[in-house]
Amino acid sequence: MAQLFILSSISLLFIGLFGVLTRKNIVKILIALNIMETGINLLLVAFGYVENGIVPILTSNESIMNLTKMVDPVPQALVLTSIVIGLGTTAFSLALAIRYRYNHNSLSIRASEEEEGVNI
Amino acid sequence: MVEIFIIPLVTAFLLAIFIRNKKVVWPLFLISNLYILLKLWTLFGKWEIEKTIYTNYELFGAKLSFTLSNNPLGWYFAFFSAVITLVISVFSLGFNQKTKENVAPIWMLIIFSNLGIFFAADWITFFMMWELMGWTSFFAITNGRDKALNEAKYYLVLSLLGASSMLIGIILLGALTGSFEIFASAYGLVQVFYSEKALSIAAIMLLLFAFFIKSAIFPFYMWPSKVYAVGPEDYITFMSSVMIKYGIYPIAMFIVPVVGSLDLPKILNTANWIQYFVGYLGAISAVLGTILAIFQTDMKKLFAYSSVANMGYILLGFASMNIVGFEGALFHAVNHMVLKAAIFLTLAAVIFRTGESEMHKLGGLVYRMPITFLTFLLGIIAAAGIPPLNGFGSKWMIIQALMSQKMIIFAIAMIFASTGAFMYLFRALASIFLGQLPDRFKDIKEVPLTMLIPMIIMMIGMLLIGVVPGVVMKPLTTALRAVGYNVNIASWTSLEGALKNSTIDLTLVFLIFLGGFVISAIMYILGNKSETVPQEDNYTGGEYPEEWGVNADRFNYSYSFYQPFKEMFEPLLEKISIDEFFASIGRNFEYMSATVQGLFRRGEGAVLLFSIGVLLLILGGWII
Amino acid sequence: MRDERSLFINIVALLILSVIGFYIYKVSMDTGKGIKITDNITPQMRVADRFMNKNVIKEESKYVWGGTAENTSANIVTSVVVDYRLFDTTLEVIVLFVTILGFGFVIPKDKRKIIKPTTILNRWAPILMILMLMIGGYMFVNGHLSPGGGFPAGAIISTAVLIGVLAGRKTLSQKTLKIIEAVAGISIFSLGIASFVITGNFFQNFILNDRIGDLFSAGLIPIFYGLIAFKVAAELSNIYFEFYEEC
Amino acid sequence: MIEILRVFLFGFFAIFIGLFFMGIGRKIIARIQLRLGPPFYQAFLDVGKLFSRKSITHNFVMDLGMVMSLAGLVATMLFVPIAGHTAIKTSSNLIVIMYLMAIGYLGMAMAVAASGNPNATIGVSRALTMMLGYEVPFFTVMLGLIIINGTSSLELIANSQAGSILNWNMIKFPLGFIAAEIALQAMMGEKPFDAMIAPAEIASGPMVELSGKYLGLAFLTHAVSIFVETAIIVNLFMGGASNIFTFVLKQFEIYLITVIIEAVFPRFKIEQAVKFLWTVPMSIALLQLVLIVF
Amino acid sequence: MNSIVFLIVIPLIAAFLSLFLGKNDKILAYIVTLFNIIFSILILFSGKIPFNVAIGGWRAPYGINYAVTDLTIFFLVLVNVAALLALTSVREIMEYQFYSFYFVLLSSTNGIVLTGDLFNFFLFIELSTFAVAGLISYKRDRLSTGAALKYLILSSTASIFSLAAIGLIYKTLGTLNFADIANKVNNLNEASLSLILILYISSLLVELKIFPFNMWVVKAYEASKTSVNLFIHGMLGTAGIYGVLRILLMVFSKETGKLTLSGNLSSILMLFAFVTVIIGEIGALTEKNMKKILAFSSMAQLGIVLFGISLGSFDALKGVLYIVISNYLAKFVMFLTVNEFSKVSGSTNYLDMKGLGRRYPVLAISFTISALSLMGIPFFAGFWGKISIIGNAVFSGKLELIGAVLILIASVIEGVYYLRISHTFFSQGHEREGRISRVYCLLPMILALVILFIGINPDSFENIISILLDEIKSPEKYIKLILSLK
Repeated sequence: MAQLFILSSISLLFIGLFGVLTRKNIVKILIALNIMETGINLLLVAFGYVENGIVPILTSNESIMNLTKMVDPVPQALVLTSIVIGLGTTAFSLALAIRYRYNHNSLSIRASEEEEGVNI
Repeated sequence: MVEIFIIPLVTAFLLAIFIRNKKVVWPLFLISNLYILLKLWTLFGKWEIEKTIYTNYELFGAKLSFTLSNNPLGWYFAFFSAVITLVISVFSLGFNQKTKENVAPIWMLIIFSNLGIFFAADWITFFMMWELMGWTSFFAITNGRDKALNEAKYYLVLSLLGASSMLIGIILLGALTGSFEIFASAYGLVQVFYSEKALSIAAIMLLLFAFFIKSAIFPFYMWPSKVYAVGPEDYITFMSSVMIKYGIYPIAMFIVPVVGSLDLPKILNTANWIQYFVGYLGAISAVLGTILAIFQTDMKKLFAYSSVANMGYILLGFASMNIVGFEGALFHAVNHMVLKAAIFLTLAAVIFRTGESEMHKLGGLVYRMPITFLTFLLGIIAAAGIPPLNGFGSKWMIIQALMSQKMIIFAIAMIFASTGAFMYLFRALASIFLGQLPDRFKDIKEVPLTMLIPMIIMMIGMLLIGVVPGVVMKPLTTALRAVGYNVNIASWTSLEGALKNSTIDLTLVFLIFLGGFVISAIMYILGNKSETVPQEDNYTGGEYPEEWGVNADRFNYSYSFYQPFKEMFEPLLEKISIDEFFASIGRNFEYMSATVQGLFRRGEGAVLLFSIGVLLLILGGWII
Repeated sequence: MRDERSLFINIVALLILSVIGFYIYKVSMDTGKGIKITDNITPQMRVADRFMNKNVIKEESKYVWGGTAENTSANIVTSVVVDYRLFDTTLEVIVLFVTILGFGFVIPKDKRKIIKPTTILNRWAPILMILMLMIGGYMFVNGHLSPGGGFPAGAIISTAVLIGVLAGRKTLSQKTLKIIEAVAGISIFSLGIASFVITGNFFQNFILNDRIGDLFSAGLIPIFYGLIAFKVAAELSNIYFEFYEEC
Repeated sequence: MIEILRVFLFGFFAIFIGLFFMGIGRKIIARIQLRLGPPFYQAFLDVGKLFSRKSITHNFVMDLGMVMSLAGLVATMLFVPIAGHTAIKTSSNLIVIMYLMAIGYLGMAMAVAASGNPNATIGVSRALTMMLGYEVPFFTVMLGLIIINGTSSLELIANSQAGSILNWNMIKFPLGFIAAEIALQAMMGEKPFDAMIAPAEIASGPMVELSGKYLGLAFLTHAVSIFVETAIIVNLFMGGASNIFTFVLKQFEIYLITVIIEAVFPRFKIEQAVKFLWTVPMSIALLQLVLIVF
Repeated sequence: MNSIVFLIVIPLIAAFLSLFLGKNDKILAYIVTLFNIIFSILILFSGKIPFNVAIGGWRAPYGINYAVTDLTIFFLVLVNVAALLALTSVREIMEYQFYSFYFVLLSSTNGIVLTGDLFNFFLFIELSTFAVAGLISYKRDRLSTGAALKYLILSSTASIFSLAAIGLIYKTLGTLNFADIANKVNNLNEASLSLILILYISSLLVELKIFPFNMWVVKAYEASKTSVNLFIHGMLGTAGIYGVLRILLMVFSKETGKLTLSGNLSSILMLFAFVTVIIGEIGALTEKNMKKILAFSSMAQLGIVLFGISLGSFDALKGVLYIVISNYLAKFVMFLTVNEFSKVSGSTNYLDMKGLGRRYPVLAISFTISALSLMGIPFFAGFWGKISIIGNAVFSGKLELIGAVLILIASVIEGVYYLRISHTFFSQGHEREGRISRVYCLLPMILALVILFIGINPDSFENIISILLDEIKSPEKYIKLILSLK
């Protein structure tokens, strides 16, 4: 199971990275970034996964006996944080993108360079 | 010892504060220089004086310390440079009445580094002073004027490159010999030379590179012509006479003893390859400097190339690795100081009065500025190395040494250069002072007294050293003896050659010349009286054809003075255009700069480059 | 591929990705000594073991259901988030604060067209809002016992506010939101300072001797979660109001 | 006191011999060109005439320069050993001689440049260029002799050739002699190398503005220079001489060669001249030098 | 000493308060910054260094800990002083967001220096990223929006990389604590460690402005206000250098205190370093905009820093610290000077600043002194760094030698463009309207004098550096300090 998680998360990461690398539209880049973030979150959770594990929540006396079956709680805590960071990044970047659209009348990342006359 | 370093610093600070007040600045500058000279006078013979500052700063496991010591050779250079500086500072008093900018504080810093270079006992101190001199010169050359910027930049680049190479050289030296002290590292280098041959040679070459840059030796011969053409004239005088010797001093101090004590295989039984390397560069500088000087139209550029040629002579003297050549080179260093200072002072005086430095626009100034003319005349006679004046003795010694070492090509180069020197020197004389006086300079006067006095002093100096070489040779031999060379001077007036029966008595030469002069004067007096007529009377029939648009100003015939000669050398010079090479480097850098700026202006590509960085890291980590 | 540059970039990107992929494959196939990234490492070999056994301070201590432990939250993830690594969580709140602040700062304030809400939405909005607020409240109150906690709770509460905004019911002013946000934020740190004053350690849980599994257990954790929930809710609502303001 | 007397004696002797040579030279050229030619004492007459005439000057530099030019050559002359004698006991150093000679040319150039005449300036510029041309091969020849003898004293070099004619450097180093002879031709400003005077082209170049005693001084300078240059060659290659008559005879032989060449050759352009001097005599001299040193 | 947390908490509380104070934010900013400076100096002189603080009482590998060692306190003081110095360049009235971002940046840079936990470190870096992005976009014009967006996208990508590295470290070593990682890193597989390091270093290098990772730098500097430039340079830059020193030399190092990366990773780092130096200097060569010039130049200086670090010798590290302090002081002087001059001349093009040096010689001379220090000219602080780094590079190997030569060439280029600017200041210019108050000339002058003082008397700084080097030389002390705390 864990391999599957890791493989899928790595593929998500690669898809996201490819998007970030090749897209010109800022919104598409941000979407790609979000895909990457999803991938990394999945990856972190997969790192803490235990085969046939249970949730790390104590519900009764038995669950204290089953501590070894529980999945690792720390990656989940990290993921909780990284989700929020992802949210923040997305929100801020989108606001910047809106401002960018407002300033340049375009969402292409080449918009800024075209008016400065960069040619390389 | 310490006060001659503190005084310039304090003065520089004071000068910077009073920079706007010319009435304070230049006298203060003069007084400070006078003090330094007097102090240096008292230091003669006290070779044991030393001052060390210890630090906790560790380099290669040893704590650094900075030592200044009154070493004899350094004293020799420092003293004569102080004399010249004093004379120039008297000149500056009058010269700077009109100028807007003020170079004095920076100049004082350079004087500080000047003393530091000559008195440094370890490489780190030497390097610090060397670098100080580099960047301060930049500001002194530009002196706040935009037209001087490009030339000053050129100088700065060379100077920083030299300092960089010197830094690596010093580090190599320190690591090889375990000491940064100049003498200790020289001994150490001789010890380790055979076991660490490649590194030792690299260290010597790197140091030489720096010294050659400062002394405008062949591949770097361009900067004097560029810099002297634009710098403030009084400062340029200092630069051309004193600062260009900075490369000479360490060569005499370090390279010559080290190479001299090495037992390297000789080529054709004459000299080892380092000698030939140094000598060829010197010979090329001498010849190339001469040829280029012949073609200049700007008088400051002309004498800049003349300096290059003279540096070539000095280097040839070192290359001979012969005690006479060595002495001759050191003697020539001081001679060149004196005569170049004299010449540049007259040029400064001319520019002061006319504001013109293109020679073909001048002419006939002898009728308005006779003392300046006389100084210039003596200066060029000295520069040409003609006997009764001071350039001769040292040149003669160098040629003697080269001949005794059978370095035939160098000797021929030297003769070529000094014969060529007649060409350019006479050209300068004829174009600036002789010929016709242009109409617009009809009303100019001789320069004021403050500027005349230094010139007269320089005249006396040149004649004195020329007739009584002991004035310089005595201190030089004393200094060299103190360092450990077995040299002596027979009398105040004679010079010892390297060949058999070749002692010459310069006073006698002077007297013989005087005899010849008397004979000649008798013949002159015997002749009938002569009548003075205006110049134009003879060949123009007394009038200018105005309707052809020709007037006295347009009648000056010294623009392409050596046109046939130039045509002979043009193809050769085009082929070895070092200037073009440097310029193309500069253009390439500018192109690269635009590319990099474009890269950073782009909107996209940031993440791409990031990924490429990751890729490189991966590839780096992969190749285990 | 509209232009050559894009084609080039695509090829380069593919190249980079394939090299990275191959590198990861190679590393995972590595047979060298030491711990490898593919090794099967259980939580017991990590610091998480102590978190799950709740014996970070005293190694031998054992705990039982309904008893007390050094950290009495039944949800171990919550105990990691809000107790063991509480500082991370507060920083995360600050991240949200900064980004929302930046959001409000850079977004251009131009006029937008208002679409009048339908009657259905207008009517049903309060009911939905109350339901959502209840769910949100439940989530952060039970954050130490069951999945959930401050962040989801805040998100849900802010959704309630969003519905209010959509329905044209301006329930809160932006100023109020700001105050809530700041007060919640400051309170988190005030609690930290209080614990510093009381116990000498920053962010130390100074309410002890609770029983595991109780609603009122886990000391400061529910309080922190509540504050976080309010703060997150206020911040997220701020985004909606950024748009709403311009109507 | 006796030294001063010797100086005067030597000086005037040189002037006399030089003028004498000049006169004979003109006669010989005339004969070669199938003319009658002036009498051999014509040079003395010319000088006398010039000094007695009123002359024109433009300024003091001209006066100074002309005096300096004669002074320089006379001073040079005083260093050259004549049949083993010098005016004053010195080491008669070759390099001192070469450099002292330059002061004469410098004085002359200064004087004529001060006149402001373009022709004179062109002449001077050519003269200086020519100087660069001949000094280099001449010095190369000298260098060989200096190195083989280990001294730069002209006297010692002359003494080392004492004895039979086979000891003469002329015989021992024929290539060097040829090179020096060609350089001498240029040094004297004789025919193939007289671009600086070129009467038809630049109106006698440097001499164009000279008149009266100035021209007379120039004549004397030329005379002394002929004397000095031939004397140097005699000392270098023909072993000096034991008495003064033989010495002058040897000098005359050298001068004769020069004059004969002068009589039959046309004129080089200045750059041709320099190129020629730097190729033919220079390579001969270098070859000689290589043979000597290695 | 648990109160060390206040260095982070007080600015954060101030960030919340700044929402309401309006124009009084400036006073609050000064109060908080002064508090941070005084507090860090008090800690410096408390005599309790080194010590370790466990947040919430959870001991080291389990909770989050803040460790205060000599290295930490040195950078702590640098960061906080930088904050104060940068604040002095804020003259006009700013919107409250500016101050909120500033407070967050202050707290996060303090946190970067203090923290002993990898994930906490990551969070602080993220926090500073957002704060800086906000500050860059403060002008909200075309340029600044693009710059902020570029920076944000780049650093988000980098943060994903570093998060992956953190995940891998947790998966393999089971811990996030610096000391614990340093303790266990020798157990790690070679290949796995290099994967982790590649992922982590690439994100660190973004903050360190190393070449292929630094596309954000120039635009960000150009687009933002001078005070923001100073924040980025003095606070974020300094903290970033600390991070690199700590993580590369003391956490992921297999040998004591040396940069021992597997394979040719350190060679590649060195390659990056000197390519950065060259790129930075060449980029600045023909540039006219002062801010861009300074951006390129600080890039190059950080390249030298990385070069020194990657040499793996303590002598070179000493040089690095000299370079750090010289760059730190010099860039302040330069930015402040440019700030004043650009206000008078009305543009940041240095050609428009002609002749200002004659009217305000103190500023222009200070600028020149800093430029010379950056070039590594003797008598200025940078020289001691340069000679140490070059001296160690010459004998380390071929690549190092090439790097040393390139760095020297780069410093020549630096000399050309900096002294050209200085010359422009001193050349003849026309009269202008604006005036600069003498008070504003004071700060650059003092900083320039400090540069001069260190340059002339390296002893003054050498003692501090030897203490710092001692700490870097023995990371086991750090490990012991943190892990043995109950």
